[in-house]
Amino acid sequence: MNQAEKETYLREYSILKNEGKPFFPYAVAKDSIMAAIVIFVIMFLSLMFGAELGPKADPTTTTYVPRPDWYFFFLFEVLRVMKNVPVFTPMATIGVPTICMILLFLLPFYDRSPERRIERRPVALSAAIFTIAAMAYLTYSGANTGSPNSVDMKPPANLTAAQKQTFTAGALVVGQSGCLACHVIGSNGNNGPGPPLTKIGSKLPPAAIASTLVNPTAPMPSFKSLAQQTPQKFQNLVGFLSLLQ
Amino acid sequence: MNQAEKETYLREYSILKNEGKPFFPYAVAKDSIMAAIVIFVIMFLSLMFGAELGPKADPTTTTYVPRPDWYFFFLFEVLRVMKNVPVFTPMATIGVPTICMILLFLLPFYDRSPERRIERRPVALSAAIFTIAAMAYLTYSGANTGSPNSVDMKPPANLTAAQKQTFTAGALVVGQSGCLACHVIGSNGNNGPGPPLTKIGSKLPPAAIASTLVNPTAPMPSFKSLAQQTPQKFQNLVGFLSLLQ
Amino acid sequence: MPRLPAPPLPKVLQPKPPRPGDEENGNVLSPVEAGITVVDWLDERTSLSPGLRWLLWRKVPRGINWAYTLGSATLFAFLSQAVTGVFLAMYYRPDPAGGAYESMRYINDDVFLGKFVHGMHKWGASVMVILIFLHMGRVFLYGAYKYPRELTWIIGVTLLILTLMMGFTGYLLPFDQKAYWASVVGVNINSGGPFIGPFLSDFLRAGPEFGATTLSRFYAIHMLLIPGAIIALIGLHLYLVTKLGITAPPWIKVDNGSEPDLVQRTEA
Amino acid sequence: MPRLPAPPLPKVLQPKPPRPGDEENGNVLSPVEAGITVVDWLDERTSLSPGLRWLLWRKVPRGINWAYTLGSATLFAFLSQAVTGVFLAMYYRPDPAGGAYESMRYINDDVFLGKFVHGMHKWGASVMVILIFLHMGRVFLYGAYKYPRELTWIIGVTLLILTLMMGFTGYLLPFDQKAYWASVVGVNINSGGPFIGPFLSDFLRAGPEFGATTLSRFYAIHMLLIPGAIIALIGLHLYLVTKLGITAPPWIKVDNGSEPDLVQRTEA
Repeated sequence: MNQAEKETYLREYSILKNEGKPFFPYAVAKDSIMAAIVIFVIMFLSLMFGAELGPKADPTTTTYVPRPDWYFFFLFEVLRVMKNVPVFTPMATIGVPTICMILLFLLPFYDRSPERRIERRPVALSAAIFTIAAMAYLTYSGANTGSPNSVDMKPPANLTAAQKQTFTAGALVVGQSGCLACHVIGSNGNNGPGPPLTKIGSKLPPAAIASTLVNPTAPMPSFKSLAQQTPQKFQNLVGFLSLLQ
Repeated sequence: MNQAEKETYLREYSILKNEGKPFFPYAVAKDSIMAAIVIFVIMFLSLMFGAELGPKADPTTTTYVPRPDWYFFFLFEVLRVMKNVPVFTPMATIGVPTICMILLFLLPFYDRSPERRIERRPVALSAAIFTIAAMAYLTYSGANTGSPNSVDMKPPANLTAAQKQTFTAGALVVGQSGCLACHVIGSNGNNGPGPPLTKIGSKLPPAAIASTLVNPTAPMPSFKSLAQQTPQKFQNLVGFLSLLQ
Repeated sequence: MPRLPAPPLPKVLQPKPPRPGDEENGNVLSPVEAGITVVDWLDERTSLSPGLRWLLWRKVPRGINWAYTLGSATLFAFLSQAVTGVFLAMYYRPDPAGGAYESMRYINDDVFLGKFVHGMHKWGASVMVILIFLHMGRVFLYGAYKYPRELTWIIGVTLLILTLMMGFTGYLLPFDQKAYWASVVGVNINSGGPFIGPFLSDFLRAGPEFGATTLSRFYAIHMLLIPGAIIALIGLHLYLVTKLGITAPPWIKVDNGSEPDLVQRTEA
Repeated sequence: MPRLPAPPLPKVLQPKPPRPGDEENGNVLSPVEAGITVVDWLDERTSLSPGLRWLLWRKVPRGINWAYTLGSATLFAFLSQAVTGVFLAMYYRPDPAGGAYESMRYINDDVFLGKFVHGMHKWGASVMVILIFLHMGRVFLYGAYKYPRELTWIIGVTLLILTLMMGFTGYLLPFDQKAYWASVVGVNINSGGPFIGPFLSDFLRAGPEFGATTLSRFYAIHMLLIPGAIIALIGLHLYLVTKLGITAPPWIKVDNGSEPDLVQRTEA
């Protein structure tokens, strides 16, 4: 909008405003009715669906499928899809939502035409339809996916009881650490950019696994702080990986 | 202040204000210096005196002397003094602070003279000096008093172990329930308006004590809710009282 | 008329009651008159009347419809969340070792109307998110984010993000399985973010792992930091909405050339 | 001069850059100019400049002294309490069964600067109470509560009571012996009060006895209810102080009859 368009808008708006009704009581009445509807809908939802608590949180399980509130489904789904394309993985997680947010923030700065009628703004209209359709699709498909974090594996039968315990505990650490974002373990995780770990125990001795975890190659994060702060967890992680044969 | 006095004040004030300096930067500079002093004093106090924690709270003791923060000492002391005068007891606790607060709230409504110089307001000046002196004295003497709540009695030597336990537990309930505000037990509590309880066990059987607690005469609060919600406590209370012989 | 009313309360203490005995009820105010006196007294000190008049009797442009109530509906949903949230805070203990889940159970099972209020807070969050999206949709379709309301839009987007952060931090607090694992995953996703991602995750978890302090952290963010920011930004958003005026629907046009319209306008 | 500046950010995207190539650095703004442009842009939308000017360049009457800084010092102590309080809330667990005392121990012993911030919060409360009393003393001695500042005084007294309530509810939270017994006694004293006394006590204790929920109740009151009320009332107090002006010291008088003073005044 250039200077003339701005002044035209302000002049026309002030005429339209002068022709309007006072905020009180006309707009206030509508707002009050809407507020009553909102509170009734909330009360109705509360009475209909209540607020059931699930079982108490248990950090020692990984079988539980994480479910965010429905309005985060689309976000989870974006991340899941992005992670499956190795090129995008490094910027997958917060990168895409950050870019979307910045686009949303800057909307008034790159959409600067004076036109406000949606039927004469084809780009804006198609962007809106595309966004709504994409979010609806992502929310729907996000509602039907599994956990990006659980390692769904049973310990092999030939292990001792202590080894089985290490296996279960280590699988938990793997799940929590997000290893599956870049590695495949059995039927879990993404194939890339990291190498598959399904049989890593037969390729590397435990000491080599541990040193790789502490000093990894570039895109992989270091587990040094884990090794220093909770050595037990780190040992379980190494133990689990060396049991993958 | 009548209408003329109000208008005189407003006119003189507007002249004084016009003669003054702008808020920024003159007043802001002073305020900033004061803010820096405040934060330095707070930091200094923190570094000097720290924030020591006492032993962890233990609801099963009554030997601990309750100590509020110093700025409540005067309030505690008022209550203690008031309680020792039986006539004032019913209105002792919140009554006096409430009246003081109401007096403070309504100050601009009963002090309506236009005079603002303190040396020409003898009533206000003496009230101020009296209030400061009274609060300083009450804070000082409040800092040196014992707990209004603890029953400082040893179980008599001729009791069984179970009776001694009841005695101790019941003394705790008595302390917590504030019985000492109206009753004397041994050397504890106020003599009145309730009767002394030092030898109540030899005057009333336990059942009569229990029924008096549930259905007391007028100014005493009923312990019905205690009997219903935590019967164990109520029984300890009755047991303790019937052991006072 | 600069009528300066006497202070309302201590009538008895007034030094000179005007014309005593002259009129029978000269000193007695009817309730309505007393109300007016109190309002006058307050207004003499606060000068709030012009501000309130500006706020209430300002014009809204012609043609506004029900879609314009979505903003105030969002505000109302937020107020409902604030009230129900304070109610829940009266009972909630953010202790993972056995306080959080149990206190929510206590609210659900034992507190009078507890489950109802808990449900209102839970579903109120969804209603608020839906209302925000609908409000944003209305603003987008009407082009209401354009000059001169760019700043209002930016503050609105910030409010959207803060509301989603409320949803995220609030989701952990009941501390059931669903809440715990969703938050573990959510924080892990965060830690993969660029630049501040890892620091933000450590801040949220109060350390490199979910621990005893994590729940206090989420709770403090959920009930202190974000609500404070939201209230401040809502204030700014409303100020701008009032200052700049509510947009007219884009299809309502001023007929610049037509004489009858101009005449009509001067009549109105 | 109604110079309407271009939006600051996407310079590259502007459709028609004015006179390209005409001047070598015609498009490049110096940092100072860019700052002015941003301020202009914001001011065009918010119209905040007149308000800020009114706030900052308003006159304060002549003769004001250091005693006039006590009010803003109290405000600053409150801000310090708010910041340190949020810091403590990041770690605190209001669970009497083993969270509250332990989390305070953790803050004192393990958190970086934890004991220092805890000490600042603890001693800041005392400093704030002292400053409030000093501020009240100044207002009383100067007669500053009189017309037209009666409402400011009433709000100030309310703020004093709310601050004392903050002290009372905050005292329990570390949950050591001293805190526990002082609060038991305090709530018992409350329950002896007239009319609302027993109800207030039951509300504070979340029941007839100190129990698992009592600490949550004190915590919610300490960090949500009272701070919210304090912030709202501080806003009102400051508005009235700004609106009605800061009182002049009572010994400063206008010499009504003296000509030289009048001349001097017109000169100033």
